[in-house]
Amino acid sequence: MTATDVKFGEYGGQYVPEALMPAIEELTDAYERYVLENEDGFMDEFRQRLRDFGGRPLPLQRADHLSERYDTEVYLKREDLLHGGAHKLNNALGQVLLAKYMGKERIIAETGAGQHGTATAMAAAHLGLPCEIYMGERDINRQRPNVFRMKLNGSEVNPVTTGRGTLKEAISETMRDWATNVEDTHYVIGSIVGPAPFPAMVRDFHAVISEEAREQCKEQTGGLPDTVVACAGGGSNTMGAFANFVEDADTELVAVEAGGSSLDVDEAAGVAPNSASLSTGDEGVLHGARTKLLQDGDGQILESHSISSGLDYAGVGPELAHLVDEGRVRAANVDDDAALAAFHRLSRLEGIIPALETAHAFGWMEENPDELGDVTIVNVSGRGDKDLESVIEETEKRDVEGAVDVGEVFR
Amino acid sequence: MTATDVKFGEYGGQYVPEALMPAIEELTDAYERYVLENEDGFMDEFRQRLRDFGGRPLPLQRADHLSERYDTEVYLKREDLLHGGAHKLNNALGQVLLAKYMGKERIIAETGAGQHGTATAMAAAHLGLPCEIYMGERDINRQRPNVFRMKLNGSEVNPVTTGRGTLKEAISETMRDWATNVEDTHYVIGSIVGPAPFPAMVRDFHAVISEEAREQCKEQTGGLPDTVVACAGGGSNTMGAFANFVEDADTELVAVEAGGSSLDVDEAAGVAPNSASLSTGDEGVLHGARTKLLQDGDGQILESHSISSGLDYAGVGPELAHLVDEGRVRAANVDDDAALAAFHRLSRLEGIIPALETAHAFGWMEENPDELGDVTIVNVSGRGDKDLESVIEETEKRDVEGAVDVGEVFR
Amino acid sequence: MAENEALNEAFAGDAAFVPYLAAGDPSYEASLEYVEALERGGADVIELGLPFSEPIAEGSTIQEAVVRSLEGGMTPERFFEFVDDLDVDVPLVCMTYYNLIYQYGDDEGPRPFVEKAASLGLSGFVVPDLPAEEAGPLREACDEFGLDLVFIVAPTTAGDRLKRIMDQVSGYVYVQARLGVTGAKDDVSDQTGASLSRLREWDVPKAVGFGIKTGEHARAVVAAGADGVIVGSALVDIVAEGHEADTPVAETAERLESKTHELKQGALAGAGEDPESRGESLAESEPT
Amino acid sequence: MAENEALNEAFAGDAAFVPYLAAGDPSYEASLEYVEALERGGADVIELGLPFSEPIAEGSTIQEAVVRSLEGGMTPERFFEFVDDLDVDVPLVCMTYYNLIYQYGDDEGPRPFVEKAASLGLSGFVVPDLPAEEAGPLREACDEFGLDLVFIVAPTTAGDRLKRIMDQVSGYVYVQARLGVTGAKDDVSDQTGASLSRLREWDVPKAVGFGIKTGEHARAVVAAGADGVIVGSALVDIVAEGHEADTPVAETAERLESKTHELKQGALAGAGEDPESRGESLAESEPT
Ligand SMILES: Cc1ncc(COP(=O)(O)O)c(C=O)c1O
Ligand SMILES: Cc1ncc(COP(=O)(O)O)c(C=O)c1O
Repeated sequence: MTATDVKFGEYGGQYVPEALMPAIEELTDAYERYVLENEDGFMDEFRQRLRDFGGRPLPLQRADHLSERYDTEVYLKREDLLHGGAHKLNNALGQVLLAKYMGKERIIAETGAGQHGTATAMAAAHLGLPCEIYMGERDINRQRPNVFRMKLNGSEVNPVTTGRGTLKEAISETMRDWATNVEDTHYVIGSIVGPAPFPAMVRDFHAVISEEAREQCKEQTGGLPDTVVACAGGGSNTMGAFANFVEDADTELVAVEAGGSSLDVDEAAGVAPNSASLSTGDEGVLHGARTKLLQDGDGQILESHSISSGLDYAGVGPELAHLVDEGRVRAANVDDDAALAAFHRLSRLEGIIPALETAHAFGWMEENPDELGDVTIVNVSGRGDKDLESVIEETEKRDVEGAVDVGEVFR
Repeated sequence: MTATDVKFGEYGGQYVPEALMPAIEELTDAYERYVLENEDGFMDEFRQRLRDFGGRPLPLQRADHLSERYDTEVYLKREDLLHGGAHKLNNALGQVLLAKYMGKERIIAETGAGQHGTATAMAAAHLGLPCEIYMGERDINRQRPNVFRMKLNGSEVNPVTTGRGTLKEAISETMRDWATNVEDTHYVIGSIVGPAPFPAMVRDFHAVISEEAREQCKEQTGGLPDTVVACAGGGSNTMGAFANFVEDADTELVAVEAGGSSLDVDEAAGVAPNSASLSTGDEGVLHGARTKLLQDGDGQILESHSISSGLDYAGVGPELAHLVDEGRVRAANVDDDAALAAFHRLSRLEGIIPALETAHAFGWMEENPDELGDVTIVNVSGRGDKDLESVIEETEKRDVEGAVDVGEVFR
Repeated sequence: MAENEALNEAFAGDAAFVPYLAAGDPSYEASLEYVEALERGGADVIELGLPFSEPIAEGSTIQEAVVRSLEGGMTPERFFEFVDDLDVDVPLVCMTYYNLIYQYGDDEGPRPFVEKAASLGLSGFVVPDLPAEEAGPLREACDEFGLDLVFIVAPTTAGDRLKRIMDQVSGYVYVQARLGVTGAKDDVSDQTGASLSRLREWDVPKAVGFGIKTGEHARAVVAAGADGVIVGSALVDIVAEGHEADTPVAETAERLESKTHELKQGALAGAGEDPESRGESLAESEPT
Repeated sequence: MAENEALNEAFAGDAAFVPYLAAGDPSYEASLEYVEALERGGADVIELGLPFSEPIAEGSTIQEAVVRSLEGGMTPERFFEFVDDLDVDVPLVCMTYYNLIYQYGDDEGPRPFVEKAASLGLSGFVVPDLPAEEAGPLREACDEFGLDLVFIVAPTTAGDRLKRIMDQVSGYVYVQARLGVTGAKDDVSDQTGASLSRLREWDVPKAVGFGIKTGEHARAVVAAGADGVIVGSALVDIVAEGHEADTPVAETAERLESKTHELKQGALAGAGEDPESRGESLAESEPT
């Protein structure tokens, strides 16, 4: 691997229109200077803003009731407490600050569930840069509160009407804006995906998660964890939670994808009713990188599905795909039902309402209690406030073990 | 003042039914032993859980854009980053833990906006105690997301149908439950109100706010703040933010109440279209304490009003009433319109969407820029996610300076 | 401590019956009729509620009475007119919350209210949100004007607290039969006997209230050692039913009178029983 | 680097015209007619789009063409059939995204796709998401089968990047007239002249595309020094209008033919102008 991690084994690379390549070279240069070499004290300022604006460091909390349930030590890395309610701000703040150092005058970003969009809008307001967020029209209508938040923070929200109107289309549309306005605009990509140097850079901004967790674990338990579990959509919270443990050979790293309603693919309809690219996808090229994808035999990208919009993406970060191929990371998946049950379980047992994305990690623990080592860290990538309405709706459709009837109090 | 602060000047006391007095004596004893004397390491455990579960310490952040706007140093105490989204958990966690130390088996609480209810439900789940929350039927229907959160955390939510169905009625109803089940139940009151020892105890649990802020301010600015501003409903975030500055004679303390739509009272209708008990109320006895109240000439309690349900209460903490009488705390108020404009302003300028309650503190700054000293601390008591729907609704009704048209993106 | 003769005398008989109604429920005029009906039914003392907007010690029955009365325009001034207009001979005790007493007469504390009450011949007060700790100023004013201050003793009251209340109470002690708020129940609390036995030494009459609903309850309570029985919600229920069904006032008054009669007779029956066996008698009465 | 004779020859004339259509838009049969109409109108080379589900370099006009084509059942296999069924003599360049090339033939990389394309007589490729950095394997396969690999030079391309592209490009260089995505515009970008002058030394024909819509645009671009003009969206618009209005295929084909003719004539007109004065000529043409 080079310092800038252009490729991860076979994966990664820079599959973008020529118009963007100069910007990507400029970004690579800025990444190497500011992020890797802390030029002009960039990383110091980043860390300070993460602390003062974001609220870091965040606790590694022992989960008393889960520990009892699984008869092991379960610790929660509380990214849900980061400003904005998810790990997303680590990256958004890093990139917006970098854009400022680079002299860019405008920020754009895509968003699916709206978590990355809200994080970027917050960071842009904090740093005083104008910001436009592309969001599929369908997602806009599914995630109203996050749309309000972005607008309240002064960002424009641009509806994307092509395709099914979800994350995949929003990324494509943001790339088009970038190709048009590349000279003064920085594209803040929302996960460890896209062309190099994005996957490495986004990972580096999120690596603070495992940097803190590793120290905290040593302090609180006297050693390293046996298992680290994180959900994986694009994989940014995942790589953030894994990065500083990759060299710790005895720590198992588990990336839990969305199994959706089924792992089977309906090629005729162009639909994969899941988002399990690591577990079931094939190598291909999408949105600037070679990685594992949900695609049909021709290479057309499938519509993915997950109960959690933040995992609902047909690709995954190239580095994660590589680490899975290498056997360093274990790819797992958990279906919609199990994630929903885990959402209810954590809320009830621990007083923490997780994001539906995060709930997948807890669903995996519930299904694999015997696979847990003596000390397990789960990355609580976000809080579930954004998911309340859909959880209620989805819970009513199902018979979810241990779910409360949340609606009964209304008359 | 005695160690347990039963009275604050003329204010305070214990105006409760005899059935509760033994519980109040028991609580006073527990407060003195566990909280004041750290018996059995209670305070150590409390502080540790506040850190691991709650996410403390929380930052004191320099607000770059507000500092520029008011040409002074503005710092934000970020209670919005506490688990649950408001300062409320400091108190809820303290009281639920105390109930556990006292051997109580059941938790009850009232809630208005639902912030104290969600904080209590979280703390109860975290500590494994069953919990019931009383909430006015009208508030239940205005604050659906918070109702869901409480239920997801495993609490019962009991609708209160008497009166106007808001906070005042919910407190009365919780007192009734307590009077019925006082032997095994602890009532977690939600602000620095109620009979002694509640006002002092709740203040002590929240005092961590100013304990941190005072140290942080010295570290970051080299001295103490000239001004500390906090909104005041019951006044718990207020006293939490002031407590450690009360002895610092050069630090001005400003408690900003809800001016609502007007400071005039409609006695015939029994309505005060504001919640400014400190500024406009008279001494009286309500919910266990003598304090400043919104009441008619006969002593009947008026229906208060504020755009923010968390400030919408006809009383205020007795200690705060006393400190205002003594001239140590300055009582101010800001109306609905100014609070709404401040909500939009902070969101846009700083990337922090405040609770509508908190927005009142920022509204005061905007209206009194010349009253700010060189260093001002504002207590950001909570985040505004819970307020999105009502902000949109209220913004549409008005011509709010600098407000974005949040609805325009939906088709 | 100054005492009011009237209350002492009212408890001089075998077993006193003390009904409660909220003044002005559901209207000023009807309420006058209703209170007068209580006397005809055999009331020895009448507790007259002056409604407060936040009645934290009341169950839903009395809360609703409070709302009806306030909506009917009841105020402290009207309450005093009401007392003046009432044509009853038994002693009246004003039951209200402290803020109304405190606010009366320009924030001068409780004195003006007590003075006014005394001038109208009221005999005393029950103030559910005023424990002994906070009662000093009101107690003083009562002493000054010769009124009684009734305190509640709860099932949880014990040790020092009992002593503190004993030192201040006058007229009668209100023995709260069960934990909780006011409201008619279908049984008599088995805490009653124990509550009463703690007070055996007290030289003030003991009236038991909270949850009592029938003549049989009243009998059991007196048989358990009470000097009197206090009933509120069971009577307020009759007012509420009459109001909702638009029953003529006279008819509702009639029902109140006969209910009062039933309860008074129950109390008297209890008083006729052998005091030695009172404990068992209470046990037998529940659950009915 | 192996070159394909056909493309070289196509650019041998005064000014080449290179239209683009998405194969299969809006149906297989109609699309065959449309592409053949381009040749009749005077096309020198035809860029034939093989639609990919995520066309990140396209504006809305071509995105919609891609959707129509995919919904009509277009696949890489069908695309090759389409090429086989086409009755045109001018060279064809396949324009598509890299994942389709990569996936063809069981993940063996680009070779099987290039082999197949070569067997059907295709002349080369334009792959908008494949910059020079990632083009190695495709370049190799093209060399092996004697096909051209066209690269895009953007207005932002400069310095080392120009050299890197120059080293790999064959057939012609696609000079992107403006930043952004494909789509017809109402003016000609004033970046065009500057873009072209950077490439003066290159020994490969320079075809300008992105936003060109009228014969007048085409004239201005050639006058500014281009060897050819590429037009996509303006033609796709005609297909879309025909589709929406349910116009008979022959009529739409007629319109395509005459639009092609207009554009080709414009290009030729530009080629007739004094190369010395080309800069001003471009300036004059905008804003139209
Ligand atoms: C809370 C939360 N967790 C996880 C994810 C998935 O993203 P990633 O896999 O990049 O961490 C998202 C995306 O929106 C999210 O909001
Ligand atoms: C965010 C926030 N701030 C302030 C308040 C007002 O309460 P207090 O005055 O007790 O701090 C509330 C009450 O719900 C609240 O939610």
